[in-house]
Amino acid sequence: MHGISFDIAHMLAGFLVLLSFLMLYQVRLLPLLHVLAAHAFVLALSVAWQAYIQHAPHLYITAAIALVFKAIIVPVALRRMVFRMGIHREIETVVSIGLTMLAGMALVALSLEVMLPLTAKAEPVVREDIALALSVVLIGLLMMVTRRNAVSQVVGFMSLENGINLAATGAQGMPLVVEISVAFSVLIAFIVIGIFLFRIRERFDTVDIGVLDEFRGGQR
Amino acid sequence: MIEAAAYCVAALLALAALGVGVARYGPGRSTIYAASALVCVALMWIGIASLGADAARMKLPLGLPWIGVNFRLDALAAAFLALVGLGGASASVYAIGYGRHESEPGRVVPFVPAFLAGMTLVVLADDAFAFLFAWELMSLSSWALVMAHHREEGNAHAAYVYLIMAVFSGLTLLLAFGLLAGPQGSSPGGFTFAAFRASPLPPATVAIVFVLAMIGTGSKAGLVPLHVWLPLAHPAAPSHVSALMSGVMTKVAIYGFIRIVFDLLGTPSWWSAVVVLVVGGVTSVMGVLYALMEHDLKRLLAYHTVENIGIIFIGLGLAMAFWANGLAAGAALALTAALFHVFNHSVFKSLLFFGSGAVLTATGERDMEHLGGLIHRMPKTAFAFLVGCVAISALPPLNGFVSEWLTFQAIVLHPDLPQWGLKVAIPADGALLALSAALAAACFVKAFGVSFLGRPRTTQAAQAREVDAFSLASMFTLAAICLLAGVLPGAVIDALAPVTQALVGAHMPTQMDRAWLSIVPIAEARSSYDGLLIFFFIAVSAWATALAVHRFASHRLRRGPAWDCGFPDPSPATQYTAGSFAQPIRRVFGTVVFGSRETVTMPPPGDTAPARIEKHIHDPAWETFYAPVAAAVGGTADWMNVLQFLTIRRYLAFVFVALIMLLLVLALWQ
Amino acid sequence: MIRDLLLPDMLIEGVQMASVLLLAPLLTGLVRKVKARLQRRQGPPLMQPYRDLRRLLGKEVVLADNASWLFRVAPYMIFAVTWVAASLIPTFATGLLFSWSGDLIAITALLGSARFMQALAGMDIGTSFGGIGSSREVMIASLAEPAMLMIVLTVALVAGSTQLSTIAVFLASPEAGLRVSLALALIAFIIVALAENARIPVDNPATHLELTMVHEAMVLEYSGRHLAMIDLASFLKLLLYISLIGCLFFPFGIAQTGSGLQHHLVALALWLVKLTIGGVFLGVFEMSIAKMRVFRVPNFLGAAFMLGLLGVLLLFVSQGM
Amino acid sequence: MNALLSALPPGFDPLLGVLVIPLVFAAILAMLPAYRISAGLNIVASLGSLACAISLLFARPPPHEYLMVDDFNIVFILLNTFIGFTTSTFSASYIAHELEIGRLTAWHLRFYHAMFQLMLFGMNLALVANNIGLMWVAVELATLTTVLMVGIYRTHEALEAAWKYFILGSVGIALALFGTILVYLAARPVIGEGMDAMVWTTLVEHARDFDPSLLNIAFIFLLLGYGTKVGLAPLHAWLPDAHAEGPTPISAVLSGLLLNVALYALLRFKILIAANSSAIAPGPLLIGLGLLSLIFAGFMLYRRRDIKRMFAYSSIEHMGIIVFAFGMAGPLGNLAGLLQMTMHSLTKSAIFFTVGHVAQVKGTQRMADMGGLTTTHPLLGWLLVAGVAAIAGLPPFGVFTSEFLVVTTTFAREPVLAVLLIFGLLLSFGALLLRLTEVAFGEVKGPTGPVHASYLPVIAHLSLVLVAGIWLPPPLVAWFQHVAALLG
Repeated sequence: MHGISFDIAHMLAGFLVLLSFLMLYQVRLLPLLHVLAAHAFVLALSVAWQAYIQHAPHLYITAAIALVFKAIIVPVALRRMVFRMGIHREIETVVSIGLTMLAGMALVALSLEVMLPLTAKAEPVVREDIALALSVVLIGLLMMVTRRNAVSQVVGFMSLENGINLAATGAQGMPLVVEISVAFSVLIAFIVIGIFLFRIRERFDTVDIGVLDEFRGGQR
Repeated sequence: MIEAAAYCVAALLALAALGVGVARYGPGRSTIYAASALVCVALMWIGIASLGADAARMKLPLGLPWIGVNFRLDALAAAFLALVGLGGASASVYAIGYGRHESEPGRVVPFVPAFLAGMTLVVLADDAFAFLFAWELMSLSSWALVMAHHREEGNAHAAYVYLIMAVFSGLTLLLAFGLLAGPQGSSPGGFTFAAFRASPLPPATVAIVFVLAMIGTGSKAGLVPLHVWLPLAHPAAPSHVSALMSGVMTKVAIYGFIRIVFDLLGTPSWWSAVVVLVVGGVTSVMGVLYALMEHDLKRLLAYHTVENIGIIFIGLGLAMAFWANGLAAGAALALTAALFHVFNHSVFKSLLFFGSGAVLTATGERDMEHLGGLIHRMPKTAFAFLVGCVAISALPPLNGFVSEWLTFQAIVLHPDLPQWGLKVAIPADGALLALSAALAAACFVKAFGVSFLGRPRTTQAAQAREVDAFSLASMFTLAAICLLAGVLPGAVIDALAPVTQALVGAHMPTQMDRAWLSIVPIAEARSSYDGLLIFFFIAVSAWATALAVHRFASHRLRRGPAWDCGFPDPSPATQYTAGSFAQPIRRVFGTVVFGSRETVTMPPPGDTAPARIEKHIHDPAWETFYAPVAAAVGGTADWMNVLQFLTIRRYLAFVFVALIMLLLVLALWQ
Repeated sequence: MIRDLLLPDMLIEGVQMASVLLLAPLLTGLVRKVKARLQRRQGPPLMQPYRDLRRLLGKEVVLADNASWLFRVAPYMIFAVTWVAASLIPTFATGLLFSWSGDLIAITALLGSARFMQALAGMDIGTSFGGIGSSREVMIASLAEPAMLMIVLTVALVAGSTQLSTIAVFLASPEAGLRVSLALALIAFIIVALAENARIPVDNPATHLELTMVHEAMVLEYSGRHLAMIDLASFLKLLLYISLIGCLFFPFGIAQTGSGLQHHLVALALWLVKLTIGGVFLGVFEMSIAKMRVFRVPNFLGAAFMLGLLGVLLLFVSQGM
Repeated sequence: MNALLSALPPGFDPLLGVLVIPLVFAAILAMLPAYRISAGLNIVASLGSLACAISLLFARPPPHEYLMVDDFNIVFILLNTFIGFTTSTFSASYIAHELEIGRLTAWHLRFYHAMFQLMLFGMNLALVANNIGLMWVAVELATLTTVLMVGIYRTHEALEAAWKYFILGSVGIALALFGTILVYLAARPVIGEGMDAMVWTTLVEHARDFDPSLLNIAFIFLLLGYGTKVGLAPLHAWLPDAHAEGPTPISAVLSGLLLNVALYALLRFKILIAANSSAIAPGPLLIGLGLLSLIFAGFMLYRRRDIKRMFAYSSIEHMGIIVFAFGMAGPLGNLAGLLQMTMHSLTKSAIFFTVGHVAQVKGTQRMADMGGLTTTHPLLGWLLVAGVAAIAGLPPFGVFTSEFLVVTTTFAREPVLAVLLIFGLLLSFGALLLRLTEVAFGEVKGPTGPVHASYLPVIAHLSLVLVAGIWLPPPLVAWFQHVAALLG
């Protein structure tokens, strides 16, 4: 189990990080959704590759879920939402793009630094894989923190989930339990998000959380 | 004996529980109070009977299993047990009558026995857990009592400050006990006082424990600047509770101090004596100066409690100073003086609070500016109150003088001490003690003169009625004790001998077998005092003179209007008020200590409007220590309150930053 | 200390108690006479105070309508307490029969009791002048008493006792010597004595201006026998203080326990001389100084307080730390 | 008791009972339209779970791949089912009133009851899970159901609170999952691939051989992930709002149970990390977060105007103390933490029960509109006073005992930390007392109508806390001490 197969896995994981950076770079919603789709697609590829090299056919299901659900359904749904609400023209970041990118770099550096002292017991594969997955997770979180619009926050959250998926599938022989739970939870998470977005839209005519905050009131 | 005391506590707790049910009914209330009076008498008797006996122990399988609840009745505990019993009994008897006028009996009756039980338990406790449990129970139940008249303005604030300070003291003591217990706390018997005594501590630890004990018990006892709750809480509580809080609870706090510093920590270092002396001296003078600025009768009394606590701490500091230098006789003398004053203050302060309660019942007023002339309407209360005033002013032949005299005798012994710090601190304390005694006399001239003498300033005062027999009985009993302890101080000193013997390993010479019942602290040539003879001489010569004058000179008497230099004014408003009475002293001391100012607004010439004088007083303790803390907490709370109203994104940012920080910590740690 | 009740002891005690009582008005008369002569007046005769007392005792009492029992009891109490205090002082002989029943601190406190009663009595009628008097009296006392106790402390530390007899014996003995502390204490004591006896510059016993009164304002409402008792008490108090000065600072010639009758007689004579000198000094002093404003009195007494404290602290310097 | 157990049908497993009963009843309740019956059934189901939990004390099944019961989690299970039961009885009277005033509809109630049981199921599952994956799933299930319950009133504030809870919770979920995966990765080289590497009992056996660096990172993620659920500052943001805007029984459950469940998960992993000597010491991290929560909550308490939100902050404070105690570790520290947790759960849920009724009487949660409660509603008012006294750590209540242990053991070892600790305690006490004074005493404010309260749960909880303050049964303490030893 060495050589080219792992190189390909790494390449895919690295690509995922790259796409995460691309997400950070995108300031408009629609391209962001495209990148999200690409992100999920690469994840699906990666999972499928893992399924292949680990001879773990159940991972194909995960790959399929990633492909169908995350790469197609969700981006499409979000795209519709964006159009319906007429917010496809703009997306404001809180922190400037340059700074965000810099922060992203720092996060990648941090995750590598944290993973470096892994002892020889753990395979180097794991070390690098997890470092990349950690980067994706952290960048996803950064995305959530630096964007004000709910749609882009959802995007951030999903890229975070993708990172976790990457880690989970990279872990050899991780029992099915986790796989299903990941998919399951993402599903539920998304459904509930949907419910909430719906309700919130119904009441507030927007999904901008900033507007939500106006209802804080002073009575606490 | 100790079992009996435990049963008494159980009985008090049962009375508290019963009180919840019967507080609504007048006879029920009286029964509860009467029963608690009986239990307290039993406690007093137990205390007195076990003064000379060996320490008795008892362990109940309650609390934490590896500690249990340990009780111990040694001489010190017995002395304070007697004190709690005496205070509790007098307050309970007083309350039988006073409680009839209670507007919120349901908020008072159940808590009084609980409060008494709490105080008894503190005295009996022999492990840190039981001690603190009882300590906080005492605070909590008295808090409820302070809160009883919660709708009156200021009471809620008073109760608030009170409980905060009480919990502060509890937590400070918690730290002290934590240090005393060390890491062996989980071993069986880890938190018992016996274990504390057995394990010697390094000097630095002892120093910290001492400071913590000083703060912890001092804030309960009312050391300046930790005294702020006293003048707030005492007026707010019903008067019998004020008496208990002031007369007994502050003494229980002093018990805590003695227990920790004298018993658990062992021989002190001389600098700790200096600390106690300085704090005690400052407290005594500050307390009385505060009192002089007051015209609320109960607040005035509360400030005098602060003063007397200071005097007691001076005595304790002296005892520590002598003990630290191995002068057991001096230590015994000073400790006896302190304990004697504890007893005295308990008695006369209860008496005075009862008196102020009687005035409150009769007139509905605590403000002295609205009183006056009560000696005519309430002669018995006035007499009892006068006895209390003379006693607290440390005037012979009553008891207050004896304990301050003993303290002075200890001060005179101080050249035997080698340390320069003590040589300077003790005479200075002597000066402060003298100053506070003189000021106290001035203050009680004011208190008695303005409230009871002169002409009534309001109709309430003019229509006051003498209070009921129970209240009077309680007051007169205490007044009698004031006199008895004043003329027979030897009995009290001898009773305290086992306590000092147990704590500092020496006791004052036996006094009661001396001829003429005089007291001699060290040696005849040095000093002696005979309250009985002095009292006898004064009484006989006054009586004989009066008799002789009436018999041989003249006994004719004519009533007429007051002369007043020919300008008698019918309005009682022209009398001296409490504010005007204290004005000279306010000018002498107040401008420095309280930054007091007076502004006089005169009407323009020709205008008949009255001129107005306004006085402004700052409370240095509050403004130096408490206001900044309150402002800091409030400011920080305001500043942090923004965190309640952030956007979800910002909250996520917190999570994110926390994650990054922890990862950075990890990276650095590796 | 407590011997068998011996006749000589009882006799000495009796002489002491009677003599202080009998001599007190004379001393005041002397002071008044000295002052009058210095003012180039004839002045009242030396015996005038006795006549005044007799006259007052014979008169009926006019009591204000709202006077309470306290007002009537106070004069006797004040007198009795002062007399007891005076009889505890070894004026001419130490080891009086009952001198051990109260030491210097107790004497100070007894005088405090007298003042307490007097200040209360001043407030009883509810007039403004009574209030003024009481208020100022306690203000003065609140400084004078601590100063007095500092003096007591100084003396007690020197003599190793607070018992007057012991102190007098010690200070009369050659080992006492001359000390700076004692000199400071003496100055402080004189200041305190002036204040306590309502003398110029603190108070003016002869004033008729109500607003400047302290002691007199308190007793304004008294008349007849009550006033007589109060006057007698203040005479006694003056004697007491002068005797104290004699006993503490000039104890030479004082008769010791067990010494013979003629020694006692000599001591008695010496005491009379001391009293006379004290009275003359007082008269001269009062004539040579003006009364202070009330609010300068605290500084005056504060000085006494500080001198007393300084005396105590200097003791350690002289004894070595 | 054994006789009773033998009377049960053979093959009945109380461990399964704890799980199956809530699950089955959740399904039944979801279908039942009649709210009175369903409220009753809710109680019955909770009682059933409680009975099963109690029987677990006597007959404990051996651990297997998915489920297990040991000395440690049985404490939590008992507490959980007990408070679940009392809350369900409180809920019956509370919900009736909500229905009366039209705040909830019958449909809502169906949903509510079903969710209630589902939530209990989730929490019980999290507690008995022997598999870190399963535990994670269960915690998430419990979270999601509570999210739905918090939003049930559908007011702006409720939705906002639910949304906040949901977003922050989801992030927490994700972080915890990442941590769980890392634990698996650390375990795999030692234990081998597959399910075994996620089974708790196996993991803890081999923990000392795991790669410490992986464990470190895993612990940080788990700490933040589950710490979000515990409500530690600065991860707490969801907690006050979720408590304040949801129905009061849910607030009680959140404070009394859900926080404990998350804490339980955290402690499990703490044991794991502690077993590996070269991994980072979890103590300082816990102590730091605990103190931060305590002091932070102390300051936040001062400016609260909503009574439920205030007690939510008090929960943050207490979670801070508990985590601090576990961070101090040692026999006394852990014992104190366990005691504090138990006492806090009982007391805080009792407080929420009373607060729920108070809010119903006054028709508001604003404390400024309440006042003089002890005058108008003596029993309710004094129960609130007792509850606050208990939560503030005053005797004769049990929190005093645990705080006694925490402070003394800390001061003996780390004096500076103890000073910070008592600073925090005093700070939060000051704030709580200030508001209590305002609400329970003083002039009467707001409506004074009669209250149809179910006092029984409140009294039951407070009596337990009271008894614990006076007397802790030696077997209980021995058991807690044993658990404390397990915690290291």
